[in-house]
Amino acid sequence: MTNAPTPSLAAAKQESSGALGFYGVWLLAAAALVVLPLVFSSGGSLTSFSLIGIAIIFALSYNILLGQTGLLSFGHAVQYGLGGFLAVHVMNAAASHNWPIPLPVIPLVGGIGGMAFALLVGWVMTKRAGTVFAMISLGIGELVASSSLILRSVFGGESGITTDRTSLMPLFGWTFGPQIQVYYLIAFWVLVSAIAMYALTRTPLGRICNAVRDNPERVEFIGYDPHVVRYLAYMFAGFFAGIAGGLTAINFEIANSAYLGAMQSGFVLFSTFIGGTAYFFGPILGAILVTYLQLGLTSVTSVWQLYFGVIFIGIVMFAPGGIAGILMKHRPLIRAGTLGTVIPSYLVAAIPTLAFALGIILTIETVARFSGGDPINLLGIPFVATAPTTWAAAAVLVVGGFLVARITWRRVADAWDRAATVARDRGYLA
Amino acid sequence: MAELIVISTLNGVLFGMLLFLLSSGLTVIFSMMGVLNFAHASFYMLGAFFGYQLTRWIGFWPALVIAPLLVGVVGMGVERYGLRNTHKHGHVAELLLTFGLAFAIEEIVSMIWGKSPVDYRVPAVLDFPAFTVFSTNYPAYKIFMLVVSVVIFIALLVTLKRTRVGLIVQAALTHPSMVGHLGHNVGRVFMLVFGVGSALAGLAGVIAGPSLVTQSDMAAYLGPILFVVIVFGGLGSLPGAFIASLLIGLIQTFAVALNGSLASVFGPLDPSLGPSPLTDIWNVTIAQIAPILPYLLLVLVLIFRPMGLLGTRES
Amino acid sequence: MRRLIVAATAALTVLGGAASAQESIKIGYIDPLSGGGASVGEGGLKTFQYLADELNAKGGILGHKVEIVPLDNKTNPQESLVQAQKAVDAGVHYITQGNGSSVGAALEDFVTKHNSRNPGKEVLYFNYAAVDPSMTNEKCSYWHFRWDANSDIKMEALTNYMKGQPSIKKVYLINMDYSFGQSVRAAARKMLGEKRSDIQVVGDELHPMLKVTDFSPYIAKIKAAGADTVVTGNWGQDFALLLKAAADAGLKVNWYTYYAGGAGGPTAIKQTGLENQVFQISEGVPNSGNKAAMDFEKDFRAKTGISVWYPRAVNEMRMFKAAAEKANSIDPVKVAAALEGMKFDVFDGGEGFMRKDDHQFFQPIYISSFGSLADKAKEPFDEENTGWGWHIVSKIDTAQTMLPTTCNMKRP
Amino acid sequence: MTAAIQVNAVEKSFGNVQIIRDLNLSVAKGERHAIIGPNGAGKSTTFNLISGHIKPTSGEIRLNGEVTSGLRPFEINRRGLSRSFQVTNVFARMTVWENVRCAVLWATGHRYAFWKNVDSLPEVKQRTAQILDDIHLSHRRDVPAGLLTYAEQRELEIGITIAGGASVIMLDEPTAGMSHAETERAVALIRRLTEGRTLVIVEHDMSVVFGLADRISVLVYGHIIASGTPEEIRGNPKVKEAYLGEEVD
Repeated sequence: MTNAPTPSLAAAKQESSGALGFYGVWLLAAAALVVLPLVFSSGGSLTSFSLIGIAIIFALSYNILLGQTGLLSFGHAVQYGLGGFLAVHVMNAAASHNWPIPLPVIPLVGGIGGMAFALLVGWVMTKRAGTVFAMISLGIGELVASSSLILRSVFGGESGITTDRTSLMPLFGWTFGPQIQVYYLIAFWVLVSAIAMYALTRTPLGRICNAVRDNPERVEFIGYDPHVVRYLAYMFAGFFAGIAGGLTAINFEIANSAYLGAMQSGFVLFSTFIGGTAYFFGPILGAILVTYLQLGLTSVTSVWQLYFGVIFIGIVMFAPGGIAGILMKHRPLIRAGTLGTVIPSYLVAAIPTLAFALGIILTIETVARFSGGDPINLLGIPFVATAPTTWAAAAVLVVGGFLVARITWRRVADAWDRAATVARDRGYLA
Repeated sequence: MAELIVISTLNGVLFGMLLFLLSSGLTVIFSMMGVLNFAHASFYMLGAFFGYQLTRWIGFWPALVIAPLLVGVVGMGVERYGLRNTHKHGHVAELLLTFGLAFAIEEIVSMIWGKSPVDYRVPAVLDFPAFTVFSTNYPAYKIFMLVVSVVIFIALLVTLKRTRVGLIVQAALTHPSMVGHLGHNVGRVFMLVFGVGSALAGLAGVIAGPSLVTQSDMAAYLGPILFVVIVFGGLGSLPGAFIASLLIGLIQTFAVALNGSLASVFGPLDPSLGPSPLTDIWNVTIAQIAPILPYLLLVLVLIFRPMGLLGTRES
Repeated sequence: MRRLIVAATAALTVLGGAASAQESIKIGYIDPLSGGGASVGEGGLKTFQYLADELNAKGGILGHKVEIVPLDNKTNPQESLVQAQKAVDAGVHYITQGNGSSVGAALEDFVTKHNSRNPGKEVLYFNYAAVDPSMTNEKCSYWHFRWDANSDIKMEALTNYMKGQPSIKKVYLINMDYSFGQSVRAAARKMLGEKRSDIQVVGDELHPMLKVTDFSPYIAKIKAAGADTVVTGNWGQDFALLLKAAADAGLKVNWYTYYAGGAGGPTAIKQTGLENQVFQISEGVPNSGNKAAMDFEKDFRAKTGISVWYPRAVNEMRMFKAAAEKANSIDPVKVAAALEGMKFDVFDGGEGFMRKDDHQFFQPIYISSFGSLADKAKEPFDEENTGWGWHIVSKIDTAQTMLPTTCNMKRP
Repeated sequence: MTAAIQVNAVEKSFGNVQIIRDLNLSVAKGERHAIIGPNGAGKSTTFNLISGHIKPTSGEIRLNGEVTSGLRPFEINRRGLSRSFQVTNVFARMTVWENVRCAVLWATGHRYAFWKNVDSLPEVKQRTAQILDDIHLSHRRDVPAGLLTYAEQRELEIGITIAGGASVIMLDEPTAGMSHAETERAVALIRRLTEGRTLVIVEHDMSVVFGLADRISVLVYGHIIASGTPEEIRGNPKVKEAYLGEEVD
């Protein structure tokens, strides 16, 4: 998937040799999805993989809006949630009427649900981009979330609507009761959706979405109505968000108003942005990382939300391109063969940076656990929150780490400049 | 009926002014910098907690002055070390920075003051009923809040329209590079404005804290409605925010006062129809949906008049 | 002689259990530990950890140590399911949860499905505070046990008290617009109508949950309706703000509440000065007069810094131990069978029992009011350092709280 | 024969300020028409009116005989009119190749297609490559447009404008800010690329105007005071007085 940058510097050079690499990447992804649960077979990791898979589709669908079309939405969970609800209703109906619908097509139903809502409200929503769109999406999000508590017969109040995924027609002897079967169902849809969404970026519409993102005014003068482009993008985003919602409904066997809420919308914004919106694979990285953090951090620290905030602020300030942006920045250097000159400075900078990060963690945990709680376990070393030695250690790490890190990062920048100059000379960097 | 109208109007105006108190800072920041500050409600919360803490140490009145200043300093720090560096990446990045900040501030506050509500009380001087209408008391503290809101509105209006600082601020908004060339430090102007906006939020926190619940999740409850106010009134328009606050206050209050539902107007549906979305809608009262009316207004306004009531630009 | 046998058995179990003692009984505590509901969730966690310590100090359950595994669900049903799955994957066979009926319903559904799909790996769900009546009625599950009185039972108890109060003439209902608020409202209307047809329900309000910042308009309506009593299931900031607005406007009514004692509630009542006007229905009161309970309360407060807000959690854990000992096993299937119909002396005194039909625990219910404490010797416990505390106004016996169930229990 | 562009009695006011007064302009098919005039005369506004960027307060504009006043820019574009901008207006984050290709897509009939692979459309590929060749940017095809030099961006701007194959091309100061050599290159480029099409150009550089245009219109204070061949304009006393007298090249 790494050969999918939007502003690819070398897409054309790759074009001929790229086809093989292109299919190779997807085959590799498919193989990885198949093998993963065989390697990590505990129930816990299966649950995690399933959630990560759903998060990937959700984040990719969000990036159709944010990264591809430049639409900042604060209500993307609406389509996700409505897709989930429709999926649950269809599952229940199929079970009670004995419709011959196998479970694996249910996510498609979710997708249709998400798309139908986008079709309905999208035209007035996408009239304008920018702040107006952001605020309308916020308003629609709040409205739908609130209405879901009023329209009880559809949304089941705040306890939601439950379903039983095993009650549908079994397919090839699979009942989808065990999590492993659900995992493979999700993995299948992750692959299909990711390929479809990647393909979408390679269509005329996908390209024009980018053009609308960069310069909606100019698009009008090359024959396109940016409003229509945004509307179509919004529908596609809704469709794939609905698929993610349908999968969630299958995974949890319940749909409730929390699906539609601001938390979900914020979560997908987080994932997508942290992963990087400029590259197709960015949201995938973001979804993996954020879901993993969400599952893991909560059992390590009670103030996970603070770490989320700090990570997010850090990304916005220092790497607005997200993780994918950081990675792709090195691509010209790799091609020019000058990455090697940068790595030593990275290694040097890593030590004080790590110390600084540890210092921050120690400080946060010290404050969080000052009034009671387990001792802090940092790299196996126990620290007691009320002990002055802990405070001193934190202070030394933070201040010392910061000062040294600043110097070492300047050296990284110098090394970078040198490497980039060479890369530019060799024609790998504009 | 007269009683209901008089009391609802009074309540609506009081609530509307509280909304304005909260959204004035947000509007100032937006009108000046074009930044939608998601952390605004967090600054408001910081104000409330600073106010609470300082009230315990040195009393309410000194706290009323010092806490907003502290919040202003925090705001200036955020502008100087955060937003300024993010500015080059565009408004979305700025907005996301404040988004992350809101998360962090909430957790920091709950780390320091805990997650339960704190006992932040109305100062004794103002803890008496100011007047009574139809045997309903109006506490002096609410009148105090109203007065502060109006004073802030007038002061801001005068500052922005009549003083040199205001002119520079207005000019920096439309022609930042020009103002820069004229020898004003646009960066410092921005920092100051962000500080003032945050301080206003802080002031709102100090004042609203005792009247509402001072708790670490108070920001999350009020955040979205503030956006409704400033978008509804017109992004960047102070009079717009003022009018929008009043309108939203009144609409919500009157909606609560009304018991009507479709069922009460057209009679109940045939019970044989069973539960369906129609019966849900049929039986829901206006009072029940009162607090979500602002969002409906927001969506409608943005669709039909994207610049809001008194706004002049869309984004 | 009998003592000797007990002691000998105990000793044997300890010895025999030495091998299995390494295997502790893990109870997954799934409640909010971060975000909006965290203050409540943390209180619950402290309670359960204290109770586990208490059990472990006396040798645990059948020699097994009890261990509480805290799992943060952020009051989100989906997150709860993730946490439940995580717990099950980590070998947890008992989960307990209380906050949020939406979470409760999701978990009940989860254990039912999990147990039917994974025979031999059963999980029990001990519910200590989710009070949606449907959980022990139409949605009931064999694997779910509830120690809190559901909201209908509490209303039954409350209306049984109210019917003896001739001063109550006009009642106003105000509730949060979600399933709990709705069941409070529906039950109140129905039961008041049956028991005191002369009481007029002058208003019936549902407001969106946690969205209202200014309750003045609602207070204006209550006042205009001429109510003398307000019944509300509001909690958290919806309770505090409601009460503040009432005090501001000078509304003089009696408040019958479900959760006035929740975190922040006592502070709000003290702030508004509504002494002895706010009543609470609960299954226990700190100043209960029961010596054992009050000793427990004292020690609990000293160790945790909070009051015993969940006497039902005490019942839950002690009864769990009793059931395991009765079954002589910590196998969830056997414990569940032992719990069915089990009688138990509750925390504040009196007898309760776990009804077999629906796995709902029935127990005496108290109506208490909040105000200054006259006799510090008899009523030593205040709340949230306000100097005010709860004192008992009425005790409703177990028999007076019984309600029929529609549960059609599917037994494995 | 109908005119390519026909502007009849168009007025445009912003608030109380009238920018365009009784504007009449006729551009014949295949003609190279330059609009000149002092700064603030309303040249860009005229462009914006004809291309649909803003709507006239009154009056009528026709493109190839069809009324286009009141239509949206993309509707006008689809009827065969394409324009460039005075301030460079490209898709900054997309590569040069993508920029031109986007401009080709509508005209080649692919519109909003989401079922075709954009990389395997031979006619799109061929046409894009041809245009890149024409504007001498083939060697920069994979560079994001935002990273091009100024002159390159101006060339790309022209490339995007002509890519759709519109019959009427409007260029707004295409050589503004270019060096002498760059200007010469650009003029040759324009001449070649607009061969057989109608060209309307706004330009300050009189050598460009008089070297390129078949006809010239002089716009002063929102009104066309003269229209004619370069010779006629040179000899027109009104023009001399109002324009050349003030702002001799």
